[in-house]
Amino acid sequence: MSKSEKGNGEEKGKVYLADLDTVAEEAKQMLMKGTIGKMVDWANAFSLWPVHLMTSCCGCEIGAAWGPRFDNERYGSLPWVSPRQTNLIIVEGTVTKKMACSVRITWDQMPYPKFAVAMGACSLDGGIFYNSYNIVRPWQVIPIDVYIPGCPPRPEAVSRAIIELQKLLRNKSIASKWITESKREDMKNIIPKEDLCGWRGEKVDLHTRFT
Amino acid sequence: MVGGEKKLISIQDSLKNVLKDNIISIEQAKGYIDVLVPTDKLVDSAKKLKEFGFDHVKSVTAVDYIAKKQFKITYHISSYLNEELSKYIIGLSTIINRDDPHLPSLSKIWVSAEFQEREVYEFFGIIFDDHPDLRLLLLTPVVAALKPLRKDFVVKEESDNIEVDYAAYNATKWW
Amino acid sequence: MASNISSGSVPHLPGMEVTELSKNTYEVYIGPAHPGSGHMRIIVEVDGDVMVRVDPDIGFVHRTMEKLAEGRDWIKNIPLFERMAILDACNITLPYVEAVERLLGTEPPDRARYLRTLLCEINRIASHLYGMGIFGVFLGHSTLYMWAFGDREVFIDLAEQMTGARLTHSYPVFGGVRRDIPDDFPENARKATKYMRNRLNEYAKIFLNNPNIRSRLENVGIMSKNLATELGIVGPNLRASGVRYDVRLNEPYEAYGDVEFEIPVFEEGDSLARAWARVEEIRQSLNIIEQAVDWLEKHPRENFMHEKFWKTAPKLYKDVFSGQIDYAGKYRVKLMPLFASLKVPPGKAFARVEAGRGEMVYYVESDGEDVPYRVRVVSPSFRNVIAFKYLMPGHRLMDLPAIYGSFDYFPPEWDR
Amino acid sequence: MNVWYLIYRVIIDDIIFYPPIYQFLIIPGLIAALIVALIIIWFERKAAAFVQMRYGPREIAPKIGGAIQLVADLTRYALQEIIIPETVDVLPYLLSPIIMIILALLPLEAVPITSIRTYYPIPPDYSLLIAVALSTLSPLFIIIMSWASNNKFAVVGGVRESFIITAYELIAVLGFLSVAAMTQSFNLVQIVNLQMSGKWFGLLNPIALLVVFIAVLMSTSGFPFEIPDSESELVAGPYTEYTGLLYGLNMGGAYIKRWVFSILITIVFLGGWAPYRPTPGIITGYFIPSLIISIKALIVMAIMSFLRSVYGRYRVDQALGIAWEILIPLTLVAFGLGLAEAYFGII
Repeated sequence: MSKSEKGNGEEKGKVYLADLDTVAEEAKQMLMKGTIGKMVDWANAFSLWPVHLMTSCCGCEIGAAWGPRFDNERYGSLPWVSPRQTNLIIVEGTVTKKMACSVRITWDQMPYPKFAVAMGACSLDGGIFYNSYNIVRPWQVIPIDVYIPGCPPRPEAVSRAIIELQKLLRNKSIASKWITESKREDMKNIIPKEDLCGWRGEKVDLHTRFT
Repeated sequence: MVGGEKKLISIQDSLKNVLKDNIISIEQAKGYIDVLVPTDKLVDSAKKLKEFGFDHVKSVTAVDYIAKKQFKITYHISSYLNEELSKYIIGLSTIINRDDPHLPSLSKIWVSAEFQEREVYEFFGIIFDDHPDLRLLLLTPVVAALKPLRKDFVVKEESDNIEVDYAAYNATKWW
Repeated sequence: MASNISSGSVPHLPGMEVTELSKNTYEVYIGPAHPGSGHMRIIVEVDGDVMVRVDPDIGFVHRTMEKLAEGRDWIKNIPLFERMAILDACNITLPYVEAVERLLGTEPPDRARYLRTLLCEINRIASHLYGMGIFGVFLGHSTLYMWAFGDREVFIDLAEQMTGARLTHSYPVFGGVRRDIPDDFPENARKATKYMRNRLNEYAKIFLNNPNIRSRLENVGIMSKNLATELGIVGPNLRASGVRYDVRLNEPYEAYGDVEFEIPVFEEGDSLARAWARVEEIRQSLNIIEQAVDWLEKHPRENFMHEKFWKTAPKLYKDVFSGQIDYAGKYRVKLMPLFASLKVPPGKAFARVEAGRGEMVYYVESDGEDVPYRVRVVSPSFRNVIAFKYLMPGHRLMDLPAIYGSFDYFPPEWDR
Repeated sequence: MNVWYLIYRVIIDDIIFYPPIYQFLIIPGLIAALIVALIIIWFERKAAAFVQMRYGPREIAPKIGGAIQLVADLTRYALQEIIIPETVDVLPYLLSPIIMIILALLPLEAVPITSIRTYYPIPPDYSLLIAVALSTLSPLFIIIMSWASNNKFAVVGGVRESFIITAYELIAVLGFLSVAAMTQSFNLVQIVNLQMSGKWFGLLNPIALLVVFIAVLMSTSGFPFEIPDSESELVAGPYTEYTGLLYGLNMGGAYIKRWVFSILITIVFLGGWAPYRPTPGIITGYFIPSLIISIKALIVMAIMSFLRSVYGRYRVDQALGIAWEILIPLTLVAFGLGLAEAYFGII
């Protein structure tokens, strides 16, 4: 009842029983404090499914990292096909200006809680292509949690990144934090999507979040 | 090697026979034979070379001679089906004006040149007339407008001390 | 956004222009973040279940190598070009090295030629296995993917013993190679070839002769000899269509004139033939590896670098090769100091080699400076991409992965 | 008689072991299906890993080989954000996964899992027919789901699904009915009783078993018929737009469908509770036979899952060709074989 008059003229004349948004928010806060928060962290730590998003040549080592010799499926991580069902992006090396838009859209299509790993020297600061005219740094496109240096990083390093992310999840409980907050603080350093996707010459509005 | 040299000379002779007075100059470069023809006779020469047996294009190369104000376009062609010709690579080149770069497209003659001509178009801004599908291939329109492979587009120089200005990165909108 | 950009002569972009579709068709965008595409996009117009127009939209991994090469020292361009296809690193950089060698007028010594051949073939096997693995997963056959990637590790290990790096070897340098093989290498190489021969039979059992996979691949994506020639297809895909063209055969480079091998040629030109062509090529590469290893074992260690560069070698190199220090393969590799200030005489050079996916072509132009004036790279994948446009229409949508995978795509290579 | 004992009896007899509830929710219903999904998905990943020279899921619980991997996955799905895209048709989009999962479980209400009369959920006279008929309902909601998603990949996946259900339904129904022709009865209890002597119909009529097995693979999009959600061209098929809990329901629905069919196969072809003869009493008459059926069905499902590591997937027109040109004649042969066996009194 309390917040039913949100001020928009369109919403006059509608009767609100309660503001579902605030109620849902409060319920979330309550849920996440106890064991459920811990469960979320635990489940996310052992179920880090990277989305199939190949941005550059480090993809070779990603293939090897989930291959038989290095087998990252041991940590419960399974490469999955569709962004809607995954919770991890691994940015494999250079992100070009043409690809940046796709990376961003894929990130937006994924449900919270979601994490990002940037792989390779190119994703740190351009690497060998630091003076190229067609690249962006991945940290300008999506917020990154773990960086893997190397050009290309060995598959062991990818496994290490998965373990580091698991540690972050278990010790700092970032998964449950993001569910309650529904957004990330470090998004403010990111190039806005209109700039990333502006070259497509179309009105890009893929803001599909329901909350 | 001596036999090879002889053969090269003989292929030069047969090229001269095929192209006759289309040739401005013919020169043995390292690894290929550079045949320079005038722009208006490019299509004619290409047709003759195709009949002679050169059936595909390996590379369409444009070089920007900014000092001379001209582009040199080279079609590196060779043969798959003719085993004798497949040992040679012919560079069919022509020189065009840098200010108004126009060139007849050869992708009707060699389909394998289609994508490569599109690529040259976007990197140099060279327009291929009669190209069936002249669109951008690799770049976004914003980057392609810079015509990046021309010599007057300069990237940041390489240096041993990489300076990273994060504030500048955040401040600039890249496109 | 688009309005304030002075786009000039740049009217439109694949996939972004408004095209009128006929009544019963729809467009499917496969990629770039799509499980069946990798780093590219294929815009497919589908009528019912049949593709009527296919438009490859590439360039998502264009890292501007040609431009960057114009601003870097000659030697520093080798690691740069390697990033095109790090899984096939030696083959990819070799034509650049050869072209520059032609300009310099330096011929590598025999040992270097054999070492390069050895690494090229190891890389070729690794690259074919990678392609086959990806092909397997496109058809839903995850076991082949895993097997191929597991067996690829064997050859990556060999390359690592040889050069010290898993993928980015930077092995061939102007006038020779970076270092010699360790002492136990021939033994390991023979073990690996023996193992791989057995495995290839198992691949045939589970994948190529599997009735399920055969029915997916037979008579799909048939590319006739003439079409393949017309489109300028390269590599195993060309030879699967019945064209007997291989740079190793037509213009032998390095040690390929001295070793014995066959070029497998298939007449069918369908996806299955392209898959078989790779398997047979792996067999031939195993033969070449064995021959090269035999040669290297028979001949004593000598300098693996052209005299001109060897003269400036660090003392450590010379000590090792005069027998004063045991060769362990563990010391830090240093490049010859001459490379740092190398200036290449003016001229134009063109070089081609047969890389894993096909013919790799470099055009190098020098104006006598310490950086190249122009380097033009045409990679095999770039010449294969045109096939999608002309080959796919008429097939069903589910044939797209079967054709696409059979060409052994690798977008970073064709985007450079 | 104390009160607690009465309440205990009521809970046990009238609630837990009340046949509709027991079969729908406990064994072989929802709870058993969840446990089975846990085991089967783990087995699927582990078996594939074994063939592929890997470990598979392990680090989550190293001592038991990562067997609780699915718990983590499900928990993550259940507590992930649910994205509802602006373009979807909200009501069908939300409801169809739930309805699908209920309808997928519904055939279990028609299947008697013991020969004791008091534990039939419904009168078993036409139970085979009813079970098969109910099993054809849930695929409709996959089509609704794909349509409501308003996504090209989903729609194409839905179209493929509809092609395939029309093909497999006929095969599955005819395949099951060939047994009815043998026994001249639709009564599942009678069918199982006839198999008590060890002459399982799977052995007497292997063609029918094979045909039904393949039809089940097709209907539940198992390899080599994983066509509606074939990932290499349609990202996740009809489920492309689903996130979180809803996607979990979808995946659960697919497994439950396969589970229900496995139970039907077990009862019809593999002797049901066959070596065991139920005697009156809750444990001996109801619990143990249901357990036997579940274990047999689990083995059937394990075989289905293992095919993933051997086969790729067929093209949609090839799968339909296999269905219409090979399997349907084969089904008729199976039907004829059943009639012939009944005529010569082999049963």
